[in-house]
Amino acid sequence: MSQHEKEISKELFQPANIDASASEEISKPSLTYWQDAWLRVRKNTAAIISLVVLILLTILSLVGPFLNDYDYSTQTATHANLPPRVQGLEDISWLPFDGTLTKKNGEEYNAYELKNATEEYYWFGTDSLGRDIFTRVWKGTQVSLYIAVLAAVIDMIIGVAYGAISGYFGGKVDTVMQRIIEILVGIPNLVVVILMIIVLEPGIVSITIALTITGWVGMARVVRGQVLKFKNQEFVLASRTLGAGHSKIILKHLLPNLVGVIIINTMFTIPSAIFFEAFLSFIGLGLQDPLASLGTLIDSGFRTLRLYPYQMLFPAIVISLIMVCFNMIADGLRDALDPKMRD
Amino acid sequence: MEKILEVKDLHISFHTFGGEVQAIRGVNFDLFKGETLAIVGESGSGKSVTTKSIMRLLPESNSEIKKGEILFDGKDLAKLPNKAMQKIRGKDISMIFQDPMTSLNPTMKVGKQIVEPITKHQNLSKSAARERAIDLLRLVGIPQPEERFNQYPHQFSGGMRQRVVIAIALACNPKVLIADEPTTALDVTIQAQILELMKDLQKKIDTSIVFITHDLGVVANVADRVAVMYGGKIVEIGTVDEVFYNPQHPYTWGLISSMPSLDSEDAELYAIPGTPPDLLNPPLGDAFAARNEYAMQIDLEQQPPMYQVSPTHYAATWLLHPDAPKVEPPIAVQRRRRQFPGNKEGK
Amino acid sequence: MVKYISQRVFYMLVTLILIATFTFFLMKLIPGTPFTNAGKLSEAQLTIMKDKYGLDEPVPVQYLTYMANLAKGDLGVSFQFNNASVTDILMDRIGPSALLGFQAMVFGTIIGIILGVIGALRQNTWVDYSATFIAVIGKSIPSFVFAGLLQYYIGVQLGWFPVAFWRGPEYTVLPTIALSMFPISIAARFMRTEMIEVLGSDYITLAKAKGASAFEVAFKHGLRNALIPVITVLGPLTVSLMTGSLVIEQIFGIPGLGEQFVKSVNVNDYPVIMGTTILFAALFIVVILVVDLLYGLIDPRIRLAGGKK
Amino acid sequence: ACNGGGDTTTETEGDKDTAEETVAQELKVLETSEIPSMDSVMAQDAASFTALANTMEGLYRLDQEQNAVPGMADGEPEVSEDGLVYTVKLKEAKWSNGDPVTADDFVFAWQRAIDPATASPYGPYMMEGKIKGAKEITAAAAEKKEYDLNTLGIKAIDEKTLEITLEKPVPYFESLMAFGSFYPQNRKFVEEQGDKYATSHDTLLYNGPFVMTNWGGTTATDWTMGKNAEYWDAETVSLETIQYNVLKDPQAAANAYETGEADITGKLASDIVPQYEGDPNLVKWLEPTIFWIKMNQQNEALANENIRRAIATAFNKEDLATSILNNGSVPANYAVPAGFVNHPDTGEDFREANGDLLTYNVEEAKKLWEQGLKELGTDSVELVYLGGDTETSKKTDAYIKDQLEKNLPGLTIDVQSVPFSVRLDRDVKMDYDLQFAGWGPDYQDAISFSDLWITDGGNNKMAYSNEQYDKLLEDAQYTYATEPAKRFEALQQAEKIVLEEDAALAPVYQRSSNVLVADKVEGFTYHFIGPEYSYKWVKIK
Amino acid sequence: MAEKKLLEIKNLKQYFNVGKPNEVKAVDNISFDIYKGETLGLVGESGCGKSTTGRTIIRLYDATGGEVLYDGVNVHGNKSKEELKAFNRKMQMIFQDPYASLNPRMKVSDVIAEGIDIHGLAKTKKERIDKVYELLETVGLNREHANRYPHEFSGGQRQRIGIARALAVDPDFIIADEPISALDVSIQAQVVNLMKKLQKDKGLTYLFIAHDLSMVKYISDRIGVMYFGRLVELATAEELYNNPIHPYTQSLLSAIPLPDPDYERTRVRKTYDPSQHNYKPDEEVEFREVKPGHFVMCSQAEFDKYQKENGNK
Ligand SMILES: Nc1ncnc2c1ncn2[C@@H]1O[C@H](COP(=O)(O)OP(=O)(O)OP(=O)(O)O)[C@@H](O)[C@H]1O
Ligand SMILES: Nc1ncnc2c1ncn2[C@@H]1O[C@H](COP(=O)(O)OP(=O)(O)OP(=O)(O)O)[C@@H](O)[C@H]1O
Ligand SMILES: [Mg+2]
Ligand SMILES: [Mg+2]
Repeated sequence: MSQHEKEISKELFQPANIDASASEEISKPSLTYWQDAWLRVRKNTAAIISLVVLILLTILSLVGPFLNDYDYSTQTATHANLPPRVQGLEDISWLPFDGTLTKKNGEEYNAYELKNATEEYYWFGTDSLGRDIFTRVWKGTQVSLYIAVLAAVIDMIIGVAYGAISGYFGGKVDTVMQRIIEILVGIPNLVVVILMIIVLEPGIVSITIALTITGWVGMARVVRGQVLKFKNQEFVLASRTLGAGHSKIILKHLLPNLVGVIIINTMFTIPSAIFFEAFLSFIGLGLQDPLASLGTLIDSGFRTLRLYPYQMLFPAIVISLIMVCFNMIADGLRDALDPKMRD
Repeated sequence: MEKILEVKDLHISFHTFGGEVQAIRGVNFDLFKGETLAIVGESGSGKSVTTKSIMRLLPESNSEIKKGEILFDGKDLAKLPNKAMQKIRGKDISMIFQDPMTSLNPTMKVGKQIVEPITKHQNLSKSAARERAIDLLRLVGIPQPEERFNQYPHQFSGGMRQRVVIAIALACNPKVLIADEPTTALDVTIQAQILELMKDLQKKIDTSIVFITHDLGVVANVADRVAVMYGGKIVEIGTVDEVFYNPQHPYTWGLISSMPSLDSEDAELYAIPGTPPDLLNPPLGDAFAARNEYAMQIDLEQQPPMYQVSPTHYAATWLLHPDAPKVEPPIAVQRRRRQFPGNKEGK
Repeated sequence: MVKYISQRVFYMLVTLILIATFTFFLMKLIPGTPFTNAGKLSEAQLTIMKDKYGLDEPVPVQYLTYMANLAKGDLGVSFQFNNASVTDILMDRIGPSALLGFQAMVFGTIIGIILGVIGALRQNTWVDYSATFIAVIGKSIPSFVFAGLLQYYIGVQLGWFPVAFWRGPEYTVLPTIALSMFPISIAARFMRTEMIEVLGSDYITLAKAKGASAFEVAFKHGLRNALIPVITVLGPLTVSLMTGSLVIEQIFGIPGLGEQFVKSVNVNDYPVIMGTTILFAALFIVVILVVDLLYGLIDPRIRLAGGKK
Repeated sequence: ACNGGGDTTTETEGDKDTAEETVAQELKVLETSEIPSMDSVMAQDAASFTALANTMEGLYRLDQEQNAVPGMADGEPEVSEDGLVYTVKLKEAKWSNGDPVTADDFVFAWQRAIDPATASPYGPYMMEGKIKGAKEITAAAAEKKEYDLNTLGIKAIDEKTLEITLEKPVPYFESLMAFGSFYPQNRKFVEEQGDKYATSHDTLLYNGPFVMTNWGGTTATDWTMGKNAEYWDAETVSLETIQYNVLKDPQAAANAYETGEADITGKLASDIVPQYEGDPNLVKWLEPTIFWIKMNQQNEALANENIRRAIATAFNKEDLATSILNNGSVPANYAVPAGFVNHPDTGEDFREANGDLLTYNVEEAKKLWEQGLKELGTDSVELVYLGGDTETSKKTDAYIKDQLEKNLPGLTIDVQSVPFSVRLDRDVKMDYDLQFAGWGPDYQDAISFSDLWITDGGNNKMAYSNEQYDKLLEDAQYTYATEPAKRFEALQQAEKIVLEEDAALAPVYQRSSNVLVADKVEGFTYHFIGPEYSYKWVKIK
Repeated sequence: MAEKKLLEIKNLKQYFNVGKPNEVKAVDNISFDIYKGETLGLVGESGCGKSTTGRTIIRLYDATGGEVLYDGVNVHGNKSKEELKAFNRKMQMIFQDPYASLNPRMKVSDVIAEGIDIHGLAKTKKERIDKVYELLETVGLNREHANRYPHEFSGGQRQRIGIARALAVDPDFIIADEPISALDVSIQAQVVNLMKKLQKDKGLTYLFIAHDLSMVKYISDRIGVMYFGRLVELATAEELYNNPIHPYTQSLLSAIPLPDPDYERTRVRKTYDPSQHNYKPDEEVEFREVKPGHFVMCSQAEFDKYQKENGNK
């Protein structure tokens, strides 16, 4: 240590005249909340991969229907129930793209030859009306993505607002609003939906209305719970002492802090909504043929699962992929948006 | 005096989104048998990280002991495998945390929580462990311990909960007790009780205590020796009298001057300006330089070494360099220096 | 406590009556008669039949009659089942549905919790990702698909369990698994989130400081605390599982409620629709109450405070 | 020759003696529905009638060839000149409790069936217009007037003789008498049981080949039948027990069959059938059930015959049946099914003479369409197509929509798939343009189909009206009531009018039934009307 | 000290869960005045009702009973929206937890400007941001901080942002609920200095709630001591520290550790047990003025005793 000392020149012991206030400066670049969140999301590989996959799926849902020579509604009765067949992949026997089917007794046969369709290449096969499943899957993806977005929007608008109001005002308001939810849940969906069939034209509008009626209940519950927790936080009290109105407190102070929970809960609503749509379509309130959604494709594919497994397989893969991606992104977002505030 | 724990040149980093946080940047200290070493310092200076690293309780996912040794019982805790470490935790070294409200499991009966380390580390029968736990409750001054044994934490007041936490920590008569701000969350009156209790127990079982706090009043009350931390380093260490009456480091000065005393007059309090250093990009020189009105050029360029002030007193500031100009410490420090026995006698 | 519960029961009754009322009028708006062959019957015969079942009265009168009978505990008789008492039908059918739902719930919760805890302990590793993946798949694919696959691969191909019917414990295995996919995924996702939260708390650090290992800490100290929020979600789910799933019951030939209810709506079997609705709603409300009381069991802080704060 | 009875001591011995019967005479059957009613008077659906047919017996019973053969009736009845009064002698038959089956049991059951207090959902429908006095009793009750059950055309002359009076001659009397609504009921037993009657296996009495040995009531999803030792023809019956299970999911039924959980599945859904293509155990038969598109002539466009004919001939039924349904169903170019009724003299099928009436012909259809549009003075027509919500119906609807829109330019079809009850309601209100519907008969006579299209008929509901048609039906029912051949030809004539002349209806296909029957089962019997299957003749190999 | 009463608190009561088994009398019948320009300290153990008192005064809770007069007007009476807004401008609050009291999703500029927006104190965007800059500088922060989010700041800086938020509406009276207890010693001084400076510059009046008694003494003119929802002693800071009368105050003072090892070695702690008063059931225990300006909660007998003791002094 003493040797070390000697090497230091005396000039260094001049006062440095530090401007103390300068140390108030924050060295980190000024990031907005969302920039910061984005930085965190970006570090989350799973979320980023999922985002890319989801974007790809969305693009595919838009361009997919134009990628081959078929369209989603053309029926070719003679080509019904053809298995998948892809140019170039058809000779690779372990891939399910060779256009062959197996009989119950284990005998394999080329369905395309049998049906005189050797010129055709239905990449994902055809359905029982001889429609091309590949284009139908992407058409269906469009619808299901729409439903996903719709469900999310309904959840966010009605569910969040309802839950926030119920939790924020508490007391009698809360009691009444919670009873209303119980009643809504208690009235059988099926009865309501059948009534709607009578009143409404089937289609996207009806789906929207049906989803609007009860789709948001879960979200309302969760948001209410969170609002109860947050409404006594000091920053809310501070706003109240400043004279802020209720709506301002809810919109500016409470909701932005619920983003994490809202995102996670939305992820639970989306798959239910997608299959609720399938159910609606099935009983005649939803999409009308030839339109399809992933939900309806799975539904009808399921019926012939044993014979033509591919009819359900492809939509099921796409829907799983979408859901896995949504969830990974949601997880990433949640982690990014809820920084442990103290670190 | 017998050294029970030696921390040598400890460096610890966290890997975070922002980059590597160099939370501990070369910490050295010894702990002697039966003494109380207080560690004071600003929030974020690395007190908790230091002590948690002794217990090896840092999150495994993003923390890393980059360098250094933690010698205990001839073993280097920094390199001990997990299994072996589990045997030491709660038995040889135990810990008390700041918030008694959150450090007890709310869904487990208090008695069970005390029994846990006993059965874990000592071959006692269930009933014997229970006896021991009740004894402990009695020892830390909880009335009707038999009844309390079967209650849940929420049925205890804050002070009583902290006593329970202490009872847990003492369950196996540890050689080292680490208390991380054990009284910060408590009222003054309860704080006083807890401090008395700890001092009392220390005498009884002769353990060594590492006591973290940022309340200098508490330090003055409990400590034999004091270590002052700043920016991931110990900047001053010495006996309680040396640090309180003859502080050397400008940060210690600032700390002492910013405390109002009950008899001080209305003069403005001294406030250390600015904010603590960002440990993501620790400064080149003295970490305190940017907030130090006594800073010199060299503070900006080189980290100061530890200068020995007395056999028990060290401080890391260039002001102790022979070439450094003599500076007048703040009034409050000057006043204290007058009280210091060493100064009264003259150097 | 007694006061709290009795107040809750009062609210429950009000809610039930409202649900019954709404359902009654909505149901009456559905076109058609409860007579399956109404298309074939002559006007005169329809008149006789409506008269016999009181369907010729104005709907509000029918409603009052129904509510009066309901107050006496009389749920009426079924049309589709040749005047069998609705109470008997429900009693007959709720058993299998409830048992199945309960088993699925227990099985699903246990598996889900294990997945969730493992995910939390091994956060952001491949273990965690796989657990998440399983959970997401369980949620994204409807349970009837699992049911179909299980029935074929496990039941027909491997022959490990009976493919269908309701004759004993081994018959419940496949439907239970199929039905539990959803609770598994819900429990796993919520458990993971909660567990991560709990694992970061002070008492967990203290438990570690006592020398406990990570798994010990997670299960002995973490589980119960993380369970509390999970229960809120799983509670209402239990009801929907226990009241039966149409498709699962059809696929496995289980004499349950779900399948029965759908049919009742389709054939306008008013008394059965009403009876089932009331049963569902009552169960739902009771379960919410039970969940609240369960909190107390799991969380001693609530137990003494006397119900919800 | 199983005589039943005997002491317990000899029973084991007896088993050894009949060592020829090495296989257990046990059958496992899948049903697609619970039994809604075991009270023959209250039954109204196939499942109930099937269970009843196997445990009960009316004056007649359907045999393996779909013929009605005497059951409780002892030989052929005596019929009055005008064909209105039937005098029937009863066999020496017993109820399962040993009571004899008497004429009064029939009187009791029939009166119960028509009694407004019973409010039977099907009895009056089956009797009205056929049994004398039935319509009047119902009408009186509906107007809250007095009525007398004894005015119903059934009388017990003595213990074993029954006199039945009809309202008009009923050429299909035997077939009618085989129907469940006309079964006898043991007066004493039923009155004793009161409300409890037919609520479980032990509140029932049987006079048929089997007895319920275990049935928990209408909601039971499994039940068993055992051989009825008291049955008059017990020696024909081989099966000792039949174990029934309800399994509504078609794929699950196939799975259960494959694992040996069932020897006979219920009717397979069309999606499942192709899996068993070529399987010898797949039993396939053409049902007398036709699906067609009803065209509501209240719609301006559909009031135009050319338009209707164009629609009826513009879709490829062949492709639909073979490629899309792919379950053995056949394209229908007719309104009375094939393989259902035969000419009373020649024995040739109803279809033989009438042949195909509205066949697929795009070219022709296009021409008619253009002409029709010209007549309407428009170049586009939009029609609401009411369809069912089952998978098969949806598939069919989608196919037809596609075909029609493709082949008939300017046509837009708005398919609305609705649940059955909604469709029924809209049918009654005639709130549709096109409706996909089906019809199955209740008795084995062409009129079961023909009288659907009488002007303002209860099932017409498409505003179809043709005087000539009405006249032919009038003739068939009254004028030629006792001249079966003329009557038959009149009905054939009527079919030509409704399809060939008026193109009032667009027939689509005649359904086929598919059932998996295990190898070991011999003598499996299905029926076209009333009950679906009989197990009286089934034997396990 | 100006003798004008700015605030009069009369028999204030705040009960929670009224009528339920878990009823809490968080504030039970307390009365005191706050003079214009002074700092009144409020101390007491955790849960004794300090925060509740502050929050009830500012109307975050509706009082169960009693009144709060601000400049002679009852804050808790029925008020129009406008009147309420006016109160909100005159009275402000600084909160204990620098982390929980700033909305993590709002920019600092928006946090500070919230009051400006609500009360329409700025006409243009420019005026608004200028005010924010001014306030930031007032509390010793930089303009650049306006666009940042709370999580980027240290505890002390956050607390200063909280102060700037309160100052934005130009209040006369500020309730500071433990504004420093969550802060580091070295940073506590920053905040306390700032508060003192602002008081001098703007003539503010403070209700300063804390349990760090040395800081309270340093900043307060007068100090009230609370115990279980009741005010047990009220006197000037000097008087209270030098001459604590109520046994609870004595025990509280004797428990404070000082940063002075020599003193600590000799400090003797007194304990307080409420039963030591031995009040008889019919004894009226009320707030009595033992010395001019020095009030103590006591019975008549105790009052006589205290007066004698203090008279003797
Ligand atoms: N898990 C972690 N991940 C990242 N950084 C961490 C983590 N734990 C601590 N740090 C960083 O390490 C540094 C030292 O923290 P430490 O908790 O030891 O401070 P402290 O002195 O105990 O402060 P306090 O008085 O607030 O308890 C801080 O800069 C902190 O941000
Ligand atoms: N909203 C509320 N509902 C029910 N009880 C409450 C509520 N707020 C406070 N209390 C209770 O009132 C009492 C006084 O609480 P208060 O927060 O005023 O204490 P305090 O003196 O500020 O304590 P601390 O020093 O811990 O902040 C406590 O017993 C508390 O539990
Ligand atoms: Mg710390
Ligand atoms: Mg407080």
